[in-house]
Amino acid sequence: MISVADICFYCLGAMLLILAGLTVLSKNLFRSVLAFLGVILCTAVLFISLRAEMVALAQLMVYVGGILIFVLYAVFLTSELGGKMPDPGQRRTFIAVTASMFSLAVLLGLAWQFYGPLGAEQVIEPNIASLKSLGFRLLNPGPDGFLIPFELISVLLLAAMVGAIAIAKQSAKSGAKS
Amino acid sequence: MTPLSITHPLGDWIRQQLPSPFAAIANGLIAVIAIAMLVVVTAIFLVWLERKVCARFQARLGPTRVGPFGLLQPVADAIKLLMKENIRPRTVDQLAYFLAPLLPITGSFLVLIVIPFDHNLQVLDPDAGIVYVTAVSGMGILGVLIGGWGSNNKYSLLGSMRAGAQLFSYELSMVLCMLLIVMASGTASLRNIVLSQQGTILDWWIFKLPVAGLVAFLLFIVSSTAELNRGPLDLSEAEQELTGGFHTEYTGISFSMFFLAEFVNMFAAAGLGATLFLGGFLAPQIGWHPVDQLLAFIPGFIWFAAKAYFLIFLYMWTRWTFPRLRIDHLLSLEWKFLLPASLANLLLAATLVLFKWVIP
Amino acid sequence: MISLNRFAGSVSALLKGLGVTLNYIVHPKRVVTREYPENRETLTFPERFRGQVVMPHDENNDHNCTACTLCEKACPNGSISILTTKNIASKRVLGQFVYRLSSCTLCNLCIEACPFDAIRMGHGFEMAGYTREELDLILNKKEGR
Amino acid sequence: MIKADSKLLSTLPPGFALHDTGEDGSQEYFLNMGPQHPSTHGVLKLVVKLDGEKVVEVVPHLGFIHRAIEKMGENESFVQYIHLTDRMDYLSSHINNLCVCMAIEKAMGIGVPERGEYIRVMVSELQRIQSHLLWWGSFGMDLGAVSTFLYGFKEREKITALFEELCGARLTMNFFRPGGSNSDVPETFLPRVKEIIQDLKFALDEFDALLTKNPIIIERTRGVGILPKERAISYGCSGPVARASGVDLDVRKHSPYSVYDRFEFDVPLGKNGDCYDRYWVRMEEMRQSIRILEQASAHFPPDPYRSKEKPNYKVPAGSYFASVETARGLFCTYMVSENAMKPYRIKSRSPNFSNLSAINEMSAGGKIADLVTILSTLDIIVPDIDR
Repeated sequence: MISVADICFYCLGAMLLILAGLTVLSKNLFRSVLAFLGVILCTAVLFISLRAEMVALAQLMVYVGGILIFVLYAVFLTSELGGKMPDPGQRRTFIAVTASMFSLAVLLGLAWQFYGPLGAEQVIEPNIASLKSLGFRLLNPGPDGFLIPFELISVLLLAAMVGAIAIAKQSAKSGAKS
Repeated sequence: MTPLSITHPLGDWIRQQLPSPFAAIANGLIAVIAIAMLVVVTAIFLVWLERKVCARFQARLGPTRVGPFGLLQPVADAIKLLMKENIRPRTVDQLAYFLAPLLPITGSFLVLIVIPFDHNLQVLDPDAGIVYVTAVSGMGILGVLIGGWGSNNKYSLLGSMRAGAQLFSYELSMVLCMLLIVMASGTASLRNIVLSQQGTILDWWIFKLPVAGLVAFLLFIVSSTAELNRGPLDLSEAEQELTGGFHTEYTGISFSMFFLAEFVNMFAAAGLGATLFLGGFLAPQIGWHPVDQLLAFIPGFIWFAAKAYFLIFLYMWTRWTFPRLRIDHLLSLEWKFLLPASLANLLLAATLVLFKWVIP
Repeated sequence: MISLNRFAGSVSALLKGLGVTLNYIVHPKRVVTREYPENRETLTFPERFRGQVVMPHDENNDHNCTACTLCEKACPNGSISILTTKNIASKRVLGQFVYRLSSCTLCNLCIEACPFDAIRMGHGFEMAGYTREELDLILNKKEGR
Repeated sequence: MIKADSKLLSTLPPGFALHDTGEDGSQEYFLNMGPQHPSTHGVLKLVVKLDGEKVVEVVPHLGFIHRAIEKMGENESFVQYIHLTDRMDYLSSHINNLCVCMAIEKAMGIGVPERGEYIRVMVSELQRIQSHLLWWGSFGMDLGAVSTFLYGFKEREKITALFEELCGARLTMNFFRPGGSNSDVPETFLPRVKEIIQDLKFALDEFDALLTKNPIIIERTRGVGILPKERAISYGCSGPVARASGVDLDVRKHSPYSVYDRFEFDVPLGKNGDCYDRYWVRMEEMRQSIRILEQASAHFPPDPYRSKEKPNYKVPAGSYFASVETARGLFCTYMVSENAMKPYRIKSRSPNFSNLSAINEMSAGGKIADLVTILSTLDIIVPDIDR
């Protein structure tokens, strides 16, 4: 029997697919960013329905509050209002299709490995991604934890930031000269 | 996080009466309608309050004609705004132009869902309430950005660019201030944060952490003023420079959406400040029994409103006193002063919590 | 330490500013608003208030104008036209004192020019009209004698 | 980025065309500030070339309310011209009137009785204060502190009410006449002036607490819109704008008209010529005006207030010149008469045109918010520029 939750899930999935398609296929860069916003929101709702609220919130915070705004900035500063993007070449299309097929295969493989054949009943462990458990895992130096990768990534980000500032300063200097 | 549930006698009663999925839907609907009513009523009242308070600051009377004390003035304004022709300039990006006004109001609506108005008056109490608030408040920025760009007006574009830079940077120090409370109280759920402040007034986080609490409160007020886009930090509107900034091209109902969101956001931010620092819905207790009982007799939502409106008064007071900062000063204020200060304050608070140097 | 001093100075300056505005809100007596259409009855005007030009008439509905046209000449905007007529003694007298409020700048020059105090500045100030013709006034109630 | 509108470029007058946006892909674009903009104080249009928020170039467009007042003056009698000067710099209308009267007096050899001179000085100083009060209010509002606008107007209202009692009008006074003034001051004049002085002293302290010492104001005005002394002279700036740049130019002091030589007052001078100095100079000028008012009201001479009126104002042939210091600077009247009732040519030199001309130099390189600050501290009155 199909439950209310299932109907919701399928609707959400359909919406997600349509929006993802729009993100990729829209000729207007701004429209595709908006579609991307929809994708993020739908994914967040999916996470919530999987009882992974923390992940959903993190997704919203990072993508909507951060990345999407930067993408919007980039779009605003580079594209014309109502401007259309040129058609990608055949080579690019081919590469894109191959890459997405490959990643789909990887994802399906992973899903198969963890959950077996599609449609099998899985018991979702509640609060698998609660704030507390995530916090403990992030700050756990042991093999289960992510303290060392987390710190490594922080160092990488710091290096990237310093590098960005250095580049910006250099270009400002050369700009002043010219 | 429990799925949509009202922890209120009404919610329990509905759950008894109806089978479970319908009860959940009914409860959800009630919650949504209640929040929507709250949004509308608060916005209307705040518009009136702002006009009245600002008038008194400026040695004026403010609205007096429509209704007693001009209380119906915002209703008249709203009718006027709704009746107005919704002018759409020919060169705007239609989707962006129509979508933008909806986003900020959605954001403030979503924030109000987790604010604990009283012991049993909260739509949703996620574990990660603070994270939720920061996550959904990003919607407001998006609306401003999209609207400013979609209007195809240089003033709007300048305003939205300013807004992006400003809101993005001030979110950092605001989150750090909230993080301080999370650290001190050991929970990120807004309800539990309130409950962690039980006791006398000195148990409110503003006083409980010596110095650090007060500093965090002030930093929160400053950075939330910037987040709210209110004077003296209303750079993206900046009427005198940008003739209205991102909403230059908006009229009628779509303008009023931005307008409404601004006021509801102010209420939400003030409610958040009251929750985090001023004990939320808890009655102020001074440690002397008879008075305490009297104070505790007053329902929690009234205390909550009183605290929130105190903060709103602070917002209004600064808005109608100070001149506006310049955009580069605003950003250097954040990056050179507020952010280091809130980081240092976080460190101080961590030390205090670690050695338990809190007011008992 | 200098910067700390500066910081303290800035904060105290900001607080002083806040004090000024707070002073207004806690002293309702400082409100200066007067509500106009309601207080129309009690409105007082200084004696010299320059509203629209009027021509005082006595109890017999007579006025002092002799149609000397000094005011017409004194008016910088040509707002006054004196239309004369002849009375029974075939003397030139005032027929109509046409005053175009629409172009009048209320400069007081006509009143200064008048040697007979026939016109003066009234206290009327609600001068709006729907058409320009409404503002073409005839000040005298009857012809001169 | 939105590209510069090519139609906009074509509206620029020949010779004033801004450099086109570079073909090198630079990010510069044009912004039309005005004629309907909250901080241009009237129908002034500024065509601003911006690089992001940085101002590259500013070109003011004038003429939106040109009324050919000088040409109208050729068809009016000398006395009638006085009331036209009300409508140039409407915040200094008394002082403008005074200038025309002085030119006519010079031409016809009319003397002014002492009381008349004292009335002129006191009314001029009151006018200067009310103009500066309005400026103070709008300055605060331009910088975003809206309450100051109301405070400034609240104080100004007292002086305007006094003017209403004095001459019946609040803005377009038409009060001074050759040989004195239209009428004597009412009996209530002196007590009201004393009252106003008391109120103003209190208000100025409040203003200092609100804006003068406010760190936000200091940040936004110090070092912003610097006009060096020699540039101020070469642009022909006058009044507080020039004095803030250190140009010691005040007609009241250096070629005293009326009875200004009898009063003790200082001419405040700035050092840097930035917005803060212009702000400070105006605040200080209000205090100096209060000083003058105090001295004048202490020795207010008895009647008569006006010398005997001439039967007509037929000005002998020749050219005549008079200059006064209005709230915004040097106001001069130059008239050529052919022994007639009407001037052959009458010319008013008003301070705002010259003051505005310096705006490009002052604001280039600053932010768009600085442009607003600079425009506000220039304290322009657009009808005075266009005339």
